[in-house]
Amino acid sequence: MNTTIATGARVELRDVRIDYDDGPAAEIDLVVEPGEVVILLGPSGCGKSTILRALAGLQPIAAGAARVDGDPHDHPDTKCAMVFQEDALLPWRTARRNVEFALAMRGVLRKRRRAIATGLLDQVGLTGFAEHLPRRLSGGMRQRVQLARTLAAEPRVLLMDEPFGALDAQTRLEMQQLLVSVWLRHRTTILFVTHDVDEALLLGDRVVVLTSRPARAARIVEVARPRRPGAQLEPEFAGQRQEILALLGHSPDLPQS
Amino acid sequence: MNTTIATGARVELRDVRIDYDDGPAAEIDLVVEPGEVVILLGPSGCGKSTILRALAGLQPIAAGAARVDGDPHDHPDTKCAMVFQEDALLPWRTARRNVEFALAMRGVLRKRRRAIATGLLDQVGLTGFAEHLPRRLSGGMRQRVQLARTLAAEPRVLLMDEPFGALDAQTRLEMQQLLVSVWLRHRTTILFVTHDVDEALLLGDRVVVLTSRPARAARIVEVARPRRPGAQLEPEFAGQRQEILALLGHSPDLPQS
Amino acid sequence: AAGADDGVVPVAVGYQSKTINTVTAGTLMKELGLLEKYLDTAAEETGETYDLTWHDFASGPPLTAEMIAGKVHIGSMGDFPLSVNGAKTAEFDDVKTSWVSVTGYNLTGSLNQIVVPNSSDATTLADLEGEVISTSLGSTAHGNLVSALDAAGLSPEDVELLGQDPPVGVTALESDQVDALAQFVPFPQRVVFSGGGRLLHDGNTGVPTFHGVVASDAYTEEHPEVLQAFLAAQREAMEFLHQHPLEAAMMVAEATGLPPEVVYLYNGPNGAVTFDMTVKEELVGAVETGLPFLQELGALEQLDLDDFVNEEPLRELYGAAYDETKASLTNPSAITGHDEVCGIDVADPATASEAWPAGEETTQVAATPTCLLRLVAQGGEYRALYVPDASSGTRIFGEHATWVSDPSAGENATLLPFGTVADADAYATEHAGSQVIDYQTALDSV
Amino acid sequence: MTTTKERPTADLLPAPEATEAPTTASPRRSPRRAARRLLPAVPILAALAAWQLLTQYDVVAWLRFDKMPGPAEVGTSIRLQLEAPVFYQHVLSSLRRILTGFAIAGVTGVLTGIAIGRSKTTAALVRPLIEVARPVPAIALVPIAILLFPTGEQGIVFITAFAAFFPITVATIHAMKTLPPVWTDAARTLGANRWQVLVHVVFPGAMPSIFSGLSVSMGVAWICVISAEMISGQFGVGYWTWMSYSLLDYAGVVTGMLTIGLLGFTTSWAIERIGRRVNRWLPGEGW
Amino acid sequence: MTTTKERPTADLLPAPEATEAPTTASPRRSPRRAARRLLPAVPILAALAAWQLLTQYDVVAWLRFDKMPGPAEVGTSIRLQLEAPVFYQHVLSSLRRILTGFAIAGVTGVLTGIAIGRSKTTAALVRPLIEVARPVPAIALVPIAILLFPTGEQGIVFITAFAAFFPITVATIHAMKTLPPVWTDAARTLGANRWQVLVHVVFPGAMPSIFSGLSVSMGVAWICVISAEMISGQFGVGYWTWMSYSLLDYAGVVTGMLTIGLLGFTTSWAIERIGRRVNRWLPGEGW
Ligand SMILES: Nc1ncnc2c1ncn2[C@@H]1O[C@H](COP(=O)(O)OP(=O)(O)OP(=O)(O)O)[C@@H](O)[C@H]1O
Ligand SMILES: Nc1ncnc2c1ncn2[C@@H]1O[C@H](COP(=O)(O)OP(=O)(O)OP(=O)(O)O)[C@@H](O)[C@H]1O
Ligand SMILES: [Mg+2]
Ligand SMILES: [Mg+2]
Repeated sequence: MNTTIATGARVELRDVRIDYDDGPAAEIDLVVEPGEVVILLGPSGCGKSTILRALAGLQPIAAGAARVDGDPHDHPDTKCAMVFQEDALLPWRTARRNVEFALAMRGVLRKRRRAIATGLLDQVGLTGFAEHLPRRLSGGMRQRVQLARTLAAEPRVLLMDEPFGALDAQTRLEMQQLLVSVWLRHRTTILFVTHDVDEALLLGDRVVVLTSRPARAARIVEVARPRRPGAQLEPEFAGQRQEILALLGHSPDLPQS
Repeated sequence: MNTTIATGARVELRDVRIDYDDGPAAEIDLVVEPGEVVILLGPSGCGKSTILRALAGLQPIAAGAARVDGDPHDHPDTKCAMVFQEDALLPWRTARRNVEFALAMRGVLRKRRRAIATGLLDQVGLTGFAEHLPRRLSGGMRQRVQLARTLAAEPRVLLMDEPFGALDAQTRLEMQQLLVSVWLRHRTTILFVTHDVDEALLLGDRVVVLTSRPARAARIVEVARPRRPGAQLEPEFAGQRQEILALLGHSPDLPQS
Repeated sequence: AAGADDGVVPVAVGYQSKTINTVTAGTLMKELGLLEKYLDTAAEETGETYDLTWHDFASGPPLTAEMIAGKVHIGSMGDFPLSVNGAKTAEFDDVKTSWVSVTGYNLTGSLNQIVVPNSSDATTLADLEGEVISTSLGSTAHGNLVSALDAAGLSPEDVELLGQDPPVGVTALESDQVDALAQFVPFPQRVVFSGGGRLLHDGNTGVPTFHGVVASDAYTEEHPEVLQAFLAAQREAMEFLHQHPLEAAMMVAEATGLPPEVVYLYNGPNGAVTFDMTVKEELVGAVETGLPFLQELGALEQLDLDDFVNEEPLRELYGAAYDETKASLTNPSAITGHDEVCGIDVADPATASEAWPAGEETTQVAATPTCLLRLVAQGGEYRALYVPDASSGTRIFGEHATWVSDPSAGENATLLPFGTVADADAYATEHAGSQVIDYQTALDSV
Repeated sequence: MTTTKERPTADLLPAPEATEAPTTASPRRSPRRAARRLLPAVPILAALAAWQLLTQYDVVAWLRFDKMPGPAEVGTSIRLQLEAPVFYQHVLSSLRRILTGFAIAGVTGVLTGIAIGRSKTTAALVRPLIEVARPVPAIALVPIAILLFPTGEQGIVFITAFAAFFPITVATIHAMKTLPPVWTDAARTLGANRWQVLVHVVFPGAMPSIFSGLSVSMGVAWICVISAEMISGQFGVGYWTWMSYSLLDYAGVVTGMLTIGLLGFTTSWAIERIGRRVNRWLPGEGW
Repeated sequence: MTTTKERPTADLLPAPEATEAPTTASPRRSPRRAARRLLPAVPILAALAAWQLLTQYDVVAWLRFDKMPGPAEVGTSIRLQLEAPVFYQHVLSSLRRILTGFAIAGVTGVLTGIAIGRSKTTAALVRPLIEVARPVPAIALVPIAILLFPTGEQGIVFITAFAAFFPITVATIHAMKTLPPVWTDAARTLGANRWQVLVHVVFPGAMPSIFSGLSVSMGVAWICVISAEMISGQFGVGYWTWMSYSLLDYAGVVTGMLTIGLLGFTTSWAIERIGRRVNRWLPGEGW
């Protein structure tokens, strides 16, 4: 268990290289300050998930060093929790029990777990689905259960791999707000992968735009703070948006999607 | 094999109701003309996937009738092919062999399959990944393999369940263009689930906005044609966008996400 | 069952290599190539080709099972399995068998014996009350055990019987899981010879026991020449065994892996087994005596003995000499020669003894066990000593016997060997001044 | 095959009827389902009839049915045994042995399988031993077991456990290999330690495979208990059957086999039942 | 346990070293790996040493090692047999039987398993028969096989196939249950008919389970070939071992067991090898 529960940790990636059989997948040098929200944006298959997995301690790094709060982080622990891109729910546990799993791992007393889990599921909009097995939930619902489960872990670093990818605009907005409120409360360090530039600008302190594989930081965009709804409409914001889109390879005359 | 390869079929859902153990998941009455592109938009867990599954013949319908070209469609066949929301690749086949599978099912001669499959993978931007097993591909790459595989089937009805959900803006745009070009060539009937209103307006002839579970058509929005890049910037388009967002529960002053 | 495609006649012979009193119809016949020889002769007459196969079995019942299935045509087994064979095959016309010859017999039943672990306290059968005894159910040994128990005033219910294959029983005995082992040839003496146990009962119940040969009627009717060849081969094997007992024992031991000393104990001259092919009245009587036991066991319902016994083929082989041979009950193979140590001829089979010096291809004879001990006391290595039990006459291992020193007995008979402690005790009680001693003491005392 | 449309609703729970919607679009399913209730009886009856006919007419067509006892004979034999109290004692002995041996094998097998599947060091250390011991037929151990164990009972239980151990171990190792890594990954990033991953992820995730192993293992355990009883001559159904064979009482042999079959069926059924309960989260059977 | 970091790169292919990056962040792995090469020898040597000591000092501590032959005795016995040509004939006979029986069981088992797993009608029809027949120990079939089959050879092969059939069937049924439905769903919407789904999706998807079944089944097949040889007295390693036992030649029994163990090891290894080849798409073993 963390001694300083849910206060963001400092994350350092020092000249990290991560390899697969067929060559390097990512080469990155990045420092994330405690409580900072960093967005990873990049083409499909560039290595975003790989970076998050390495940070979570799930993927060995070939060179360099990954540190969380100064300690090398080469195996998973409670410090960093991850929302996976895939369906990572335990299929034999209901939605509620999946969330309770994270609580149990954190050492929450058994009798308190149920209430917390139900509360979290309510927050992600799954009231009434607490007792459903994952296979009886839709794709978006499963994603939200995963979100609830990861929040339940109250980690110091949140690694989120396209957590809102399968959500409709409305639900996605609610989830974003939920995330922001969690962040406001705990100042968790967040590394967030998304393909949605608006989402990136809404949530991020910095947006790291990655090249295609191997992922390298093409550009790091600082986002004006404080983030708030409607900020996207401001001119500076629009400029950053165009900048990022351009970096991602959009010719300026193409529609924003 | 189809006799009239890849010409869109007429899809009818006549007062269809689809049930799960815990009650109805969708109640829908909809006719899709041959070659029409219909978008399903709706909150997470409302029943979109369920509707597509029923149309594919994978899900029994409790009431009403689902017809493709007038024939009841209660078991899967080549008429309707589906891009699944989940990872539906066969894990023991490489990307290329997954695509070849669809070709084989369509009766394409063995010697021609390889070239076609490689061509399709090139089109979805996976040049060089043809021999990768799915577990060595990123989430977005797997989605694209699925797209290539489904296109390889040359169905008369394309059922697409959030096919571009895990793609970055640039790749997504390319895939959209690919889809449009396929549609222009074959006039396939397309039912498309997405959470992206822009995508809906870009691709759809009609956008069916669904209520939350059980999914009912809250409103059907006709989209101005011909669809073309940049159309989103036109005023009529913006109006429809606002209309749909409102239907989906957005208060107008909220940011578009 | 006797299908003869393209002039090839299958000849399937079943035998029990471990059950060494069937050697003349099995191992020895096979090793000497006798059946092949006689079949070749027959082939010249009939023009048929004979395809001979040998099938080795651990006990009688599986052999009978194969005969019922029509896969074995001629087989040899102990008296109880033989009865069961006759009764069971009689239910099917195509595989019905007849009892055509005998391999060897023992008139007192001493082919079956009961051994106990060396550590056992039991001295008589009565001591086994309530104990666990391993035997092969439905075998001759089982029947023998029941008779012996009966003689000792016990019923089968007074002990706990475990039906185990002989080797399993031996292992169980060696690891103290059973208190006694009632088995047939050669297992009891094997245990004794290896020092794993001692004899409790030498099987003498007065009921004869034997091993016999059965042949499928349908088959022999179609191919009488095969049965004739078989019987001729058996007779030649028997004669070989009579004339060269030690060589025969070595041969059998070599082929089966049994210790030659044990084989020679049973199959040697004056051995427990009398090798004689004729179907003697006593043996038919023994079968009849055993029937109620088998019926009670549920092994058979009825056996028409008159129909079962078929002496015709043997008569054809022996000719006029058959009845004379049949009537004789003496062991054609006796220990003979001159006892150098005591300086007398070896004559009385009741005392004639034998020693097998290590590394020798011949044995040394002694007129009495006492003379034998004198011989041994002179020094030299011996593989085994064979002496007749002083009470029953059954041939036993001298070095594993219980000895009684009776100074009052004749000069060459002061030391008397007994298979069981009980018999030795009984003798000592009857003869005042005599003393029960072990082999080493006996040897030292001459 | 008309089951095509049922997959999504059919699950492993005992009452699939509950999933039937009141106004069903395919009313033809209900009579079918009634027929399906009776189906299991069909093959059993057919087998009985075939047996009766084959033995009655002493059919010899490559296979030879002429010496086989017919159902009537066996029926008499069964009736006889059902009245004999000693028969029940035999059955009880066998049951006691199988349950003990199976329980031992189950616990050790699952633990060994997990250890091998999860740790390369353990795998390197233990697998060779297991691979060498596995193919040694339990029956060949009878002599050794008799020598090794103080009582015959322990020997049989040992042999049973020995034989049942391997299918369970193999199935567990197999489960370890096929477990989606994302499950353990997720648990570990949530702070689960090795032990918790084992208990909460690996173990339940492996359950379907483990139960498949238990099911096979129960079959093997029966083979061994019976063989061991036959050979080592300890009271039990196997012993009883073997004695019938020694007496060439084929009707008795068949009775014994049927008894063993019934016992085995009951134990397998129990495992299947529990397995369904434990693994009811599985996508289902058939489509 | 230091294997934690290896999962993503370690796969089932024989040369895991190739995945090592040139500038590795964890240099301590290489010596460990060398040590791991030697690990498999450790338990075998330990077992040998224990055996030697236990028999040498005739230990009797609950288990009784006083009657057991020691390694030296067994070594002599093995040397003797290796020089006897007849021993190789025994081995060949057994091998021929096992391969035939196993092949028959493999084909029929997989087909039956698929049929049961995919069709409720077949399941209802066939499962009861299978469930009743499964627990009947193959060894109990020896008497019946003798009566039924024209030759003893066929009887043994039948018994072997009979016993090996069930683990394969059970594993295949299990695979059918755990197959992710989306695979078949996808294939079917691509126009695959039942047959094509079977060949292209169900069959390859079930392969990991099937191989786990084959592996167990090979063990069971050996048990049965050996038992059947022992009982029915047909030439073969089992017969040889049993004959040694009949002669109370315990060293011979152990030699026989070791031979059987080695044969079984080789066949299992072959299956494992092929299985790895076929299923190399699996996420891997351990983590
Ligand atoms: N196999 C099932 N059994 C029972 N209920 C199910 C099953 N699959 C889905 N459901 C329920 O049906 C409803 C609709 O699910 P569906 O997957 O169609 O949603 P969706 O509109 O595709 O959502 P999303 O956008 O999140 O993918 C959900 O409430 C879900 O819980
Ligand atoms: N287990 C693996 N073995 C080998 N290569 C892999 C493996 N996993 C991913 N890769 C490769 O590494 C690269 C980066 O993959 P990664 O999953 O990190 O991409 P991503 O940026 O998350 O993409 P997406 O946005 O599509 O999820 C891809 O080219 C992929 O093919
Ligand atoms: Mg990714
Ligand atoms: Mg969906």
